[in-house]
Amino acid sequence: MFDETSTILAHEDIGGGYRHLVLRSPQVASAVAPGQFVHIKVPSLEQSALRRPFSVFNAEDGVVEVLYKTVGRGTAALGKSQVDDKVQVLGPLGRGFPLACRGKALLVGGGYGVAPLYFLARTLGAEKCILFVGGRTAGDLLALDRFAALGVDVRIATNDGSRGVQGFVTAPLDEEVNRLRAAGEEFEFFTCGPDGLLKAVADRALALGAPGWISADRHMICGVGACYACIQKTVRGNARCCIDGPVFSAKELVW
Amino acid sequence: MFDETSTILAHEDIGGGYRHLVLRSPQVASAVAPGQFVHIKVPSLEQSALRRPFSVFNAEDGVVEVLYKTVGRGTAALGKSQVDDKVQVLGPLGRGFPLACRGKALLVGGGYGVAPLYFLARTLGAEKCILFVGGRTAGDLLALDRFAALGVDVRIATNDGSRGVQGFVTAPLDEEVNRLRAAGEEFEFFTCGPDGLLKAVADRALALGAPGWISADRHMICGVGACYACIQKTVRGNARCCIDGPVFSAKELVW
Amino acid sequence: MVIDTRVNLGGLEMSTPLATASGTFGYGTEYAGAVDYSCLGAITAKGVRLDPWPGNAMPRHVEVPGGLVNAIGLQGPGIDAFLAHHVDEYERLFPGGPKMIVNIWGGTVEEYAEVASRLEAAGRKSIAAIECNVSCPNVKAGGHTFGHDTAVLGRLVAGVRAATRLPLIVKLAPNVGSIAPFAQTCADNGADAISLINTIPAMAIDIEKRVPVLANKTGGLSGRGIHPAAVKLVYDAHRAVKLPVLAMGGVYEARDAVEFMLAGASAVALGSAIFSDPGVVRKVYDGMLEYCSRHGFSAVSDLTGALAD
Amino acid sequence: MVIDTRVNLGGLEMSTPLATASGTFGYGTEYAGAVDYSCLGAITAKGVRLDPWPGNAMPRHVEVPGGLVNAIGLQGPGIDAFLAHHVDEYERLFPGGPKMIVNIWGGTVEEYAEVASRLEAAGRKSIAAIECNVSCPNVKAGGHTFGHDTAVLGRLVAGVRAATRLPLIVKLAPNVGSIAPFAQTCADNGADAISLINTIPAMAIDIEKRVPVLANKTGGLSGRGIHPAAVKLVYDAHRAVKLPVLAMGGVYEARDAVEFMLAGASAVALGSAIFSDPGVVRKVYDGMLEYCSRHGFSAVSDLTGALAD
Ligand SMILES: Cc1cc2nc3c(=O)[nH]c(=O)nc-3n(C[C@H](O)[C@H](O)[C@H](O)COP(=O)(O)OP(=O)(O)OC[C@H]3O[C@@H](n4cnc5c(N)ncnc54)[C@H](O)[C@@H]3O)c2cc1C
Ligand SMILES: Cc1cc2nc3c(=O)[nH]c(=O)nc-3n(C[C@H](O)[C@H](O)[C@H](O)COP(=O)(O)OP(=O)(O)OC[C@H]3O[C@@H](n4cnc5c(N)ncnc54)[C@H](O)[C@@H]3O)c2cc1C
Ligand SMILES: Cc1cc2nc3c(=O)[nH]c(=O)nc-3n(C[C@H](O)[C@H](O)[C@H](O)COP(=O)(O)O)c2cc1C
Ligand SMILES: Cc1cc2nc3c(=O)[nH]c(=O)nc-3n(C[C@H](O)[C@H](O)[C@H](O)COP(=O)(O)O)c2cc1C
Ligand code: FES
Ligand code: FES
Repeated sequence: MFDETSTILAHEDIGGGYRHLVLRSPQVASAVAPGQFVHIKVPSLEQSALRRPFSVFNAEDGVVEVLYKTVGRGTAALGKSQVDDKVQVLGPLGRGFPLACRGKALLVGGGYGVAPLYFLARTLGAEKCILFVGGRTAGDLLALDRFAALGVDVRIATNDGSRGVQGFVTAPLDEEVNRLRAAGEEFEFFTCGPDGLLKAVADRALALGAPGWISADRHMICGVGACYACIQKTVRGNARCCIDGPVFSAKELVW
Repeated sequence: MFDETSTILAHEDIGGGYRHLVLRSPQVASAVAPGQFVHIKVPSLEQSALRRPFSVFNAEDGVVEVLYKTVGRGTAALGKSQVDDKVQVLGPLGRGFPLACRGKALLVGGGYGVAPLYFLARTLGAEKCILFVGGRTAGDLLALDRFAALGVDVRIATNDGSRGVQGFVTAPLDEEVNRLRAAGEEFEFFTCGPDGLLKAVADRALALGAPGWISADRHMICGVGACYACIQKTVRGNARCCIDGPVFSAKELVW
Repeated sequence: MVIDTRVNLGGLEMSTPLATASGTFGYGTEYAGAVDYSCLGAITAKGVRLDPWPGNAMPRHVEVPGGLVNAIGLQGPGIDAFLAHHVDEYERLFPGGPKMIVNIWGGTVEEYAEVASRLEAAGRKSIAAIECNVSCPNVKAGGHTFGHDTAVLGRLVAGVRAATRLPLIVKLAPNVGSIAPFAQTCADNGADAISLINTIPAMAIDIEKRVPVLANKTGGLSGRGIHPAAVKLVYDAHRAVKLPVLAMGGVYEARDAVEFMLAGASAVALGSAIFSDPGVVRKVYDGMLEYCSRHGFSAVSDLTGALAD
Repeated sequence: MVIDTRVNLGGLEMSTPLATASGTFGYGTEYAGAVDYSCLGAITAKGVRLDPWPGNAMPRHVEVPGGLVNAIGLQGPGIDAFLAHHVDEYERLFPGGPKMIVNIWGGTVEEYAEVASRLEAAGRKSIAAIECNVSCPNVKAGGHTFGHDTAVLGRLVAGVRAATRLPLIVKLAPNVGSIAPFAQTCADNGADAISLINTIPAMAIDIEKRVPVLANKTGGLSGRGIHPAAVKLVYDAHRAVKLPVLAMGGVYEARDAVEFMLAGASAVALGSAIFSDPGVVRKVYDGMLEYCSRHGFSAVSDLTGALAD
């Protein structure tokens, strides 16, 4: 774990209320694994403000990328930082996804939940992965170009049908699962996104007896396991999302 | 009194740690008199930060000017505001200088203390005024060009002799006082600056039986007379610098 | 939707739920021009006692992160000058203006009672309620001990109660283990309302000079940073007794005032925030109304204690 | 000038005057890599009790202006797992590292005493002192009442004192009318030091949902905004009793730590500031040394109570 003084290399509004933040953070970049996150001190917030946790979207060549949605005062303030500004980045933090997968890796993401899945796909290898991504409308779908460039097979569902099939992302997911089962192929689930989606994926993993890797968001104070603020209930009791997670096995989770 | 949303028209570093702030504040500008002050909400400080009081250096045509020295976190933060930024300006506040003067007006200033004296000179008429201004070194002398443009007779003293006579400003002041007394001319003192200077001028006013108008700085909370934080001892008891002053008669003050 | 903004604070009828906090708003006239008085249901005058009082030596305040620490020390002109000068001027400037709550203090129960009865006897139109300060941390001989001993507090409240029929609000100290017994004591002895919170005892040291910043050495913390502590005390008091609560402490935005109402306040006072921004009075008022319409409250008073569970 | 950074906190020899505050630094290992441990004279472990304790439901914290309100509720593994797992790991990662102060709590005097005697009996190298938490606002059955009644506090301190010879620090509640009687009770019953302050009871309400933000409804306020209140309590305690004080509450800069020392602290703990910036430990340490050299103090311990008058 490093608390690295990082420099903003790029910081762009990518539409839909999302921004793409690119940081020069060589220490964090070389140590981070898919599913891990960083805890960022937002420069313009007051000294006592807590840090904000974000999944690592990509890490390569000393550079860490984050995709984030502006939802409150911290992300709004972060959005005002500019190229060349310095940002304290604490990381890598948490337990990420397993980096081996038996059979197909079914990546299921919603919103900024696709961020860690991109880094995962790059690590597992595009050919092993299918990304299932959902959103209300086409504008909610993030980083499709990056997944495409990797060569990942992408299946899209939008509530309004503006892109991909109309409806929930579980529809194309279930279709693929049925296909794989019919073909006798193995698969694992990897998911990050809103709680409803996580639950839907976890239920399928349990029902099908397939491994399910669920990345959960919990409000955090320290991000390193020191404060016990970020509790996720598990079969073994109260776990800390920041250090025992954020990725949990579907079998461990208690909803 | 107005709490006017004002626009910064100019904001320049004028050397020696001083800045010249020019605000479009039509309401305050048209109501303010020399010796009064404004209470400024520094934009980049946190919401709960107190305002900072500054004398009005000049007010004309809807514009209020301030000369200020960077001494702490408020003035440092104010220094970062830029042209076109909005600033809340509460004013005009306090009791200023009397606007009539029997005989010569001897204006005695040090540091940013010359600020209200400029506005005063413009109002009394340059021909009635002599400005005595002191500082450690030439760089501490502010707004001499403005006084010159008004046509005010300026007498300078610096501790290091880098401009004007070497020594304290009381030397040229005493010289002029002696000349005026010898000539049987009347005069009044008007002063603003460090406490030592104020005291020196007040002592002379009392000793000579001449009116002395002393502008005192006291740390303030409200600036409007509501909180009783800014006490100046007077012969009538505890007075509020912000509303009973900042200008007091030398005869009232208890040091 | 037209929202009914009236609230009743233990017999004090306020046209809006907003007041100003004692000591932050002088005698009600000083902010004329900068504060929108039409948003105020009441103003609270600075602490008044029987005789003139010089207050503490300077410096009397220091800015700290999240607020300020003050030790003004209750400087005031005494009850006679207050009535003759300050109340006169207030009534002249704001003839139909917000009602005045007079904050009072003294060294003995008798002094408090005397001030209260003189206030009632004066029969002034603007004077509508008495706020009994039993909790100023800045005067050693003053109210401090009254606020930390329920027996002493009970005698004080009973004594003032006997001296006046004006609505009687008791302003309690925040630095107590539990507010309930103090609130109960107020109720038991005839108070009409309580107000919470006074400043929290605090201190700042000038590390370069190695002396306390304030001449009085210690003072009281007010402002933004104390708000969460104040909400807790208001919540506890509201659940402990039936008395209405006038809440104050770090209100800088409408949401802070709404929070106080939901925690159980019947009215909310603005204090230190006015120093930074006199416009806050209007902003908080507008924001509260906006909140009420958005959440379907047709009367601001319905917010009191309106937590969902 | 070489500055002697050692301080003695009631028998606990610390190599520097800085510690971490309980509950903000886990069991001492979690911040490895981000905090400079060489600047710390001690770390304080999260509250330990006899049996495992689940803590409160989520949410357990909320950010507020100037700090945060938490109601973690003292989740912990119980003394056995603490010794077997957490102390082991700490000693493995930091064999010669800062000494460990173990913060303890319980529901009864007997429970506190049992934890204390088990800690001593364990004979672990790192465990150098016990901090008795009598003031956590988040556990109803827990220490809360101990901290607000001198008679009960006295029995608790005496009970724990009888159970251990380790330096015994008692962590007092900030929300009291006067700290002196509580500090005196600690002294009278054999405590070696006191620590001040625990969090201030506080609350935040989600006005959109109209529910308390925290599952526990109320919590404790920590962080920048509480510092001036903490300085006052440390100052009062230092003047009231001879016991050394471990000061904490809103230290974010070296000047805050120096202020605590001048007010009378023998050592200073960093808490919430570490959450925002783990580098604060190094910055505060460096700044304290810089202050000492600039002001001619050859030992940091000379700062304790060194006000000019
Ligand atoms: C492990 C992890 C990974 C995350 N990855 C991403 C990501 O890649 N992209 C992204 O856009 N967001 C991500 N989030 C959510 C992100 O942390 C929040 O959106 C952000 O903290 C909101 O801050 P704010 O000040 O704008 O919101 P506010 O609501 O003003 O924040 C108030 C407080 O709540 C916390 N908070 C608010 N929403 C969340 C949330 N959903 N999760 C955790 N804490 C929250 C804040 O950190 C802050 O302490 C992640 C969260 C976690 C726990
Ligand atoms: C009536 C009046 C007129 C003034 N006119 C001018 C002027 O024309 N130009 C100018 O440069 N300065 C003037 N000052 C002083 C100016 O207000 C302070 O320099 C300024 O407030 C310092 O703020 P800071 O945050 O930078 O300093 P800090 O020391 O960080 O401020 C801390 C606190 O102390 C107060 N404070 C610090 N120094 C002073 C001071 N000398 N007087 C009053 N309060 C102080 C601040 O307002 C703030 O509340 C005037 C002061 C008064 C009372
Ligand atoms: C400068 C100042 C003076 C005060 N004087 C009094 C007073 O005379 N009587 C009183 O009961 N409270 C007094 N108070 C306390 C306030 O009325 C209020 O309870 C406290 O400041 C908390 O509210 P706030 O955080 O909104 O300022 C004073 C507060 C300040 C800041
Ligand atoms: C998340 C959190 C958990 C805490 N847990 C404990 C605890 O277990 N035992 C205890 O005595 N104090 C606990 N405290 C109080 C701190 O030790 C400290 O007294 C308080 O936070 C004030 O210091 P600060 O403002 O520097 O954080 C906790 C504080 C926080 C913020
Ligand atoms: S955020 Fe502190 S333990 Fe997870
Ligand atoms: S600053 Fe408030 S009375 Fe002068």
